[in-house]
Amino acid sequence: MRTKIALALGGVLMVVALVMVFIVVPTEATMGNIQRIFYFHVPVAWNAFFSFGVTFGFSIAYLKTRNPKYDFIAESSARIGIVFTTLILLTGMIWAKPIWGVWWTWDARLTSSFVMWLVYIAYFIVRSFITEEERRYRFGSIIGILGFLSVPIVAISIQLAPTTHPKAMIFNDGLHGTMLATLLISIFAMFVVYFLFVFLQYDNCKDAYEIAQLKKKLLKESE
Amino acid sequence: MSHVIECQKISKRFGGNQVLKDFDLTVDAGESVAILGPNGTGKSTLIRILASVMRQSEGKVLINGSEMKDEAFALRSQIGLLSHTGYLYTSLSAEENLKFYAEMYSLKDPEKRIAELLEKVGLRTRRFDRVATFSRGMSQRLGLARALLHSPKILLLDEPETGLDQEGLDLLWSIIKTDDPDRTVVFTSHNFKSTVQACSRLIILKKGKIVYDAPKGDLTEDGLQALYHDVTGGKS
Amino acid sequence: MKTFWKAAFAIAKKDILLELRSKEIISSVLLFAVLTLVIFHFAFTADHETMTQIAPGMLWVAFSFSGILSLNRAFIPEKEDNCMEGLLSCPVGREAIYMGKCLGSFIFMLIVEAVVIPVCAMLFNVDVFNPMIIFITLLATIGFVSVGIIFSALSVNTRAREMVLPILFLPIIVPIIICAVSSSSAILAGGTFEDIKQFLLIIVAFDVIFFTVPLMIFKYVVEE
Amino acid sequence: MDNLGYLFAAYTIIWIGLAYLVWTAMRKQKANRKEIEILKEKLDEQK
Repeated sequence: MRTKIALALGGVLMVVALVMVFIVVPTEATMGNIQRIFYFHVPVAWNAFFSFGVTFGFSIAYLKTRNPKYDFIAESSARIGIVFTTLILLTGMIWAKPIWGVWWTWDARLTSSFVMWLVYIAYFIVRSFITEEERRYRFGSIIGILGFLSVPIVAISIQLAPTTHPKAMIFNDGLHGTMLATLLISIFAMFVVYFLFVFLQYDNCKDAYEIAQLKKKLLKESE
Repeated sequence: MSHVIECQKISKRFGGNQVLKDFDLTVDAGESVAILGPNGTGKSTLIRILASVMRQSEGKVLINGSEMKDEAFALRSQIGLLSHTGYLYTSLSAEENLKFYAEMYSLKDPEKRIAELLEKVGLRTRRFDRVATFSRGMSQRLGLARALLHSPKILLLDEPETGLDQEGLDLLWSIIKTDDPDRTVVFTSHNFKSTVQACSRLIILKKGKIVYDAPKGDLTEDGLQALYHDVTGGKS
Repeated sequence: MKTFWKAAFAIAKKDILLELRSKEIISSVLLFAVLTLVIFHFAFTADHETMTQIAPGMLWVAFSFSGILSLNRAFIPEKEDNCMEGLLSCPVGREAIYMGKCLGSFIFMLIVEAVVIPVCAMLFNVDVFNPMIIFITLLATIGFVSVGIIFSALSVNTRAREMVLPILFLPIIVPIIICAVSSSSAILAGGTFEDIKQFLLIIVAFDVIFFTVPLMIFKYVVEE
Repeated sequence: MDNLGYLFAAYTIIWIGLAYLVWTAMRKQKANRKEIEILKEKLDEQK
């Protein structure tokens, strides 16, 4: 039932955000229309970080309590986290093309997202290697914890590294009026989409777990 | 005086499947408890939980009255563990293995204890040979020496007979008996002959539950075989 | 506290003894590191000027990949002779096992670095063999090994374990590589301690975080 | 592609990406529910 509400709310908010971005908010002076990607690029980035933070928290909870439910949440949150990060990279590249004429710039923010993406791709690949459930949840949590701790340090060290492209992607946050409003609405829209997905994916994980149990029971019964 | 070993409502889940469910057990000093049962009923899991190598999902394990969780260090120096493998590094020599574990158990005078144990398990001549060159019987006896290194009050054995012939197994049991006759021993096994000789109390498990628990009395090997089959429905 | 260090040294000593006996890690890893330098030479037939610029990067590529080879072997003795349960049943904290393994691998990495840095200095006559760069390398190796050991313990229990360690380890070790390479380059270009202070700070922060956190969660990796 | 083209591309990617994500999750949920029903029936038959 809650997924229905979240679906509706998410849909409405997304539409409102789109209307705001395309029609209401004035085009930014220096970068022109392309700057409008900003209003989705930043929310997606923040939501990605938030979803990996949730994974971090519930990974610790799983290690402490060994309750599979916590790992379901951690995994579901990481799953949409990876999708958000992929969206950051894609939109980042699309934004870079017109401005710098290249698809990829080693801009500090983009590169940090890319490394974060690599960490969590490894999170899922290693999880897929482990067939035994309990161990998969436990090792997944270990990676979820250490992976998340690496994100800030990676961001800082990339910022400092002289080789990367100095120009900041987004102008400083001198936002005002409708620009700020649009940003906040789209952040909230993304937030709702995040919860919508985690609710759904959590059920999927729980059902998959139950299916595995039922199959085991069937096997035992038939022996 | 509290029991040497006490399990209160021990449960263990691996992901989905429940290996042990509300398992209770008390063992007193000097007892030699045999735990039999078909494969997969949680015998090895129980031994590992008692040795604190594995954590129980629920329930309490009390060794000499104190809980493993709080007193892990003190209790582990009371417990010796021997499994199918002897926990030995095959590319190290017998002496190097025992020296390493002596340091891990922070023994006061390791030299004397190692010499004494190697003598006892009949491996004095093979002291400097690599464990890789040992026969199955010899490495199992060395594993026993490792388990007895810190002269533990409790000895846990998990199917020690794996890979041993009957003669090797009898030798193993005679060493255990002579080393410290009133040490508490808890062991799992599939070998009825040595079980009957070695145990003072018999427990049979089925699907993680105790279905038989009584002193050995005058049970013979065949008696045990018959008892085992009708209690567990024939699967050994 | 004393038993912690006693056990850790005992494990490190055992690992070194095992390694001296089989010489698996040292011979192959050392050769691999030097081979990486040779490959770099053929890949970048560059003049001396650019060579000094890429020397730190080359060093750390050699250290990273040879480090992964060495760290992949860290828990093999426990896995193949299945002695891990033996260690877990000793009256020793799981943290001491982690510490012991870190010490062992740290020493192996030092041996590799002690050979590769002078060889690199000689082959490419780049002044990498100076105290400052050695200090940076040591500092970075601490973080490198601390992360490597916990992922090695994790990967040894998974399928395709040779693959698991690199894909987990390399993204997370990016800060160490960036800071170690940047500070080494700065030193090579005549910089002083002042210029590289900020990089060293990050390396130290990384070492602290990625030693204490794995130390605390190591028991969840090894205990069923 | 002029700027607007890029802008349009970026938004479609975000929209389609998230919509596809949610859609597959919901489809998976239905499939799981059905499979659980089937397994439960099989189990009951056997008892």
